[in-house]
Amino acid sequence: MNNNNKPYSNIPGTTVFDGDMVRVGFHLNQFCMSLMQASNRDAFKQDERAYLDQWPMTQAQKNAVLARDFTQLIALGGNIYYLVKLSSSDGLSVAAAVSTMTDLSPEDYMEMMRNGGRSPAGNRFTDHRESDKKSSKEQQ
Amino acid sequence: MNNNNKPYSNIPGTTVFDGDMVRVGFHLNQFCMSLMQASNRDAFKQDERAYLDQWPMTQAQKNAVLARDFTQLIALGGNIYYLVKLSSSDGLSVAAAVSTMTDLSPEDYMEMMRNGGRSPAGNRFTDHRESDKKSSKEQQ
Amino acid sequence: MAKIIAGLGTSHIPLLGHIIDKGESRAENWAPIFDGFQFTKRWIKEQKPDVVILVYNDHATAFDMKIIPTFAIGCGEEYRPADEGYGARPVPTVKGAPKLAWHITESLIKQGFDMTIVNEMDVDHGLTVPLSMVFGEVEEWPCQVIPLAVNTVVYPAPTGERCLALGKAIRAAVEQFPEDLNVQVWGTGGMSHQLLGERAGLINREWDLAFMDDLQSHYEALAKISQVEYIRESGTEGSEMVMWLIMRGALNHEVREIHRHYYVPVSNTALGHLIYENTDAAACEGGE
Amino acid sequence: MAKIIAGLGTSHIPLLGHIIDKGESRAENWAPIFDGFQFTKRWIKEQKPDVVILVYNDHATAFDMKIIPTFAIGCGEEYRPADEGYGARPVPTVKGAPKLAWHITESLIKQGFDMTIVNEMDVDHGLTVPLSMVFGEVEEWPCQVIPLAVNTVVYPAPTGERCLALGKAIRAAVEQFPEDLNVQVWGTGGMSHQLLGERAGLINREWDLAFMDDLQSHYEALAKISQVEYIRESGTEGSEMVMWLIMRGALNHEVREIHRHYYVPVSNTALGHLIYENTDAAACEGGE
Ligand SMILES: [Fe+3]
Ligand SMILES: [Fe+3]
Repeated sequence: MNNNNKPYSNIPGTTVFDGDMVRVGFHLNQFCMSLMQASNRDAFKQDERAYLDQWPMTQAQKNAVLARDFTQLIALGGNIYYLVKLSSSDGLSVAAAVSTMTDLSPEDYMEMMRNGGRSPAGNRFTDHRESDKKSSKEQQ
Repeated sequence: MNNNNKPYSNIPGTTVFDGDMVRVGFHLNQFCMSLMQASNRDAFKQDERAYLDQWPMTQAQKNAVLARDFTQLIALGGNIYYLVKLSSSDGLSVAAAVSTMTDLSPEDYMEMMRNGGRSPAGNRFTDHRESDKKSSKEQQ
Repeated sequence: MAKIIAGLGTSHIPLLGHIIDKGESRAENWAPIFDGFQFTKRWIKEQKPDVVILVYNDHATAFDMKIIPTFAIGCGEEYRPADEGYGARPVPTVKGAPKLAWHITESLIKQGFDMTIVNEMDVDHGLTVPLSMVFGEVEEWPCQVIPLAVNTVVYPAPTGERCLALGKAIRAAVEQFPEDLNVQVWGTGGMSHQLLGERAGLINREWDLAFMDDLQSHYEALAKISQVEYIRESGTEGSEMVMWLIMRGALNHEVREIHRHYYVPVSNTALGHLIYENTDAAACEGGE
Repeated sequence: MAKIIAGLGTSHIPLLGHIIDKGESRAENWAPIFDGFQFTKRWIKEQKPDVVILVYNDHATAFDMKIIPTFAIGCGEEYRPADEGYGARPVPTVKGAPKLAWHITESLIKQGFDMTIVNEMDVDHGLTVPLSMVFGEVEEWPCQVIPLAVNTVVYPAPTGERCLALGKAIRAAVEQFPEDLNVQVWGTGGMSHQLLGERAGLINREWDLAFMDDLQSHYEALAKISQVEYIRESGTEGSEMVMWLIMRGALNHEVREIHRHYYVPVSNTALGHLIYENTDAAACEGGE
């Protein structure tokens, strides 16, 4: 979303948590951070919408939280280390939460991991014509 | 006190707020920091001893706070930017609080400042025989 | 492209904020202090900077003993004036410049500066007093501000050489920012003062004036001054002067000093203030 | 004098902490993971380090979006295991080494590293999982720990070259500390993994193994890898590997690899672990 025209914009299926994303996601991530405290987790579970309304988040961010739509939450500035505080409070494992962002079911995702994970082949560049280029030419 | 054997140990009438002082003064300074909040200032004024007893400070630190003994507070790890939160909550100006650490009365201190401040001559080294050395030889 | 056109150095003494906030800055007894900023107030109206990178130190306000960043850069949308124990200063909220700030931060980290990124904090007199002295009493600050907080409270502060290098790196970063922005860098703090101990009240006028003289062209020599020497010569808080070196590093090697003001005392402190403009910014990029 | 004798690299995967804390680390299905640390557990009992400088990244635990230090060094007396949302790990409180930590901090700042000083924080799985994997289940951690938290959450992380240089500067600082201390530096994090997006689950075994090969002698080349290349090749979180470069920089140019372990998968992540000992520490001080 906000990773356009950056040296990492051509990495497929990947959102880099850079300054633009930090700005967009600031309050969303701070909301997630608040779930580190048991009393806040309780208040959130009691009435999710009311708890969310205490935070200056966008409507889209609030809806994505309610829907546990992690793909959307990442696009709206969520950072995975913050978002797992939301999934953990649901009792979800990190792997299960992560798998929902892929095209695989949780079971197929686990199976892929057991078989050595997702191969980098074909997953380095969005434009497959670029994929033969040596990525080692990238600068710091 | 804890500035012994340091490159600044031979500067007279001066305590450098280094790591040793930070360690000694941690809770004293955090207590001072708490006075930034009006509700804490009120609680402190209500019962100073009781408020202090909530902090894991040494008895000597607590007594020096009660006595507003700034010389002692500096020796016990207090930092001036923290300590002024204590003197401000008493309605004291920074200059008035600072003057109590010198050999001058507040009035004489102000008078000295109006006349251009304390001269560095004779105030660079504790050992006056050293004072002719060029201090510019000091390394970073 | 963004460009750093000018910079200034100034003390950030809290008493000046008190005087302004009580409406007494035009009182006759303070004239010797405030008159030295009349030129500055006219000058800044002509300069109209879009963004000021304001180098200051936090005085146990936003940061306490738990965490002490050496260099903290503000990437937030805005910053509220802090309540330092006597109520917040009645001055406008400070508007950030988050896009430029993030650009600079990314560049600085890639250039090898270990920045602490701050997205939310209150700003104390170290930042708001210089704004008041330069812009006067206004409804809104007429520019955006990027706070750059330097640790000078806990020993050791960053070295003069490191501060000068940071200034140069900031210049390089700003010049790569694609928007047309007029950017200034302000170094604040100092000049000589010591707020503690039997030696409190130390003022070294000769040292301060020599510092202001040397800052124009002999800043590389100033950058070699150790913190211990600052303390010995100009008081424990005199070592805040490293922050002026960040400003100096952000300017060209060739600068014109267009204004200077020095006065003793303000409260416990020697007040110093000067303004530099880059000479023919495009042509002479020396001093690296 | 204090001396860095050895270092190790290891992933710090939270699942490993869960397994240990549930008492299941000896279960057969986890043997391929935990067996690779049997050598390490014996080795550390012989080595008996006094202090471990433990390089890790905080995962939105001690630091939130308000403040993000690039390099934060723990100078505190102790650190509690953090509640990361499912209760604190039932492991001992981590004892700090404040005297050495302050010595190193002062030296690093004077060497031009812009450290953020931390006197109080809780430590998350990034720090406690490596302790558990190496020391096992103990009543007290058998050494003091200096936490060194590196930002790898917000882009950009410090460069590989900066991390390598920090390691070298840490070595110089430790070697000037007057007490006889056996100090180790641990680099943690990685290896390849990506926890977000359609590409989640990326593992690049070839890249990981080449990294472990090159770290011994060709670490200067590894230090040139950009964060973008880490992300492209080994996943967004694969860029945690810069923390191993801090460990590497803190050791001599000549090291012996005395142990290696690599396993896929642990949860979403490739697990990597190796141990280096300085060869003839006194004699061969190259690689600068
Ligand atoms: Fe100041
Ligand atoms: Fe990690």
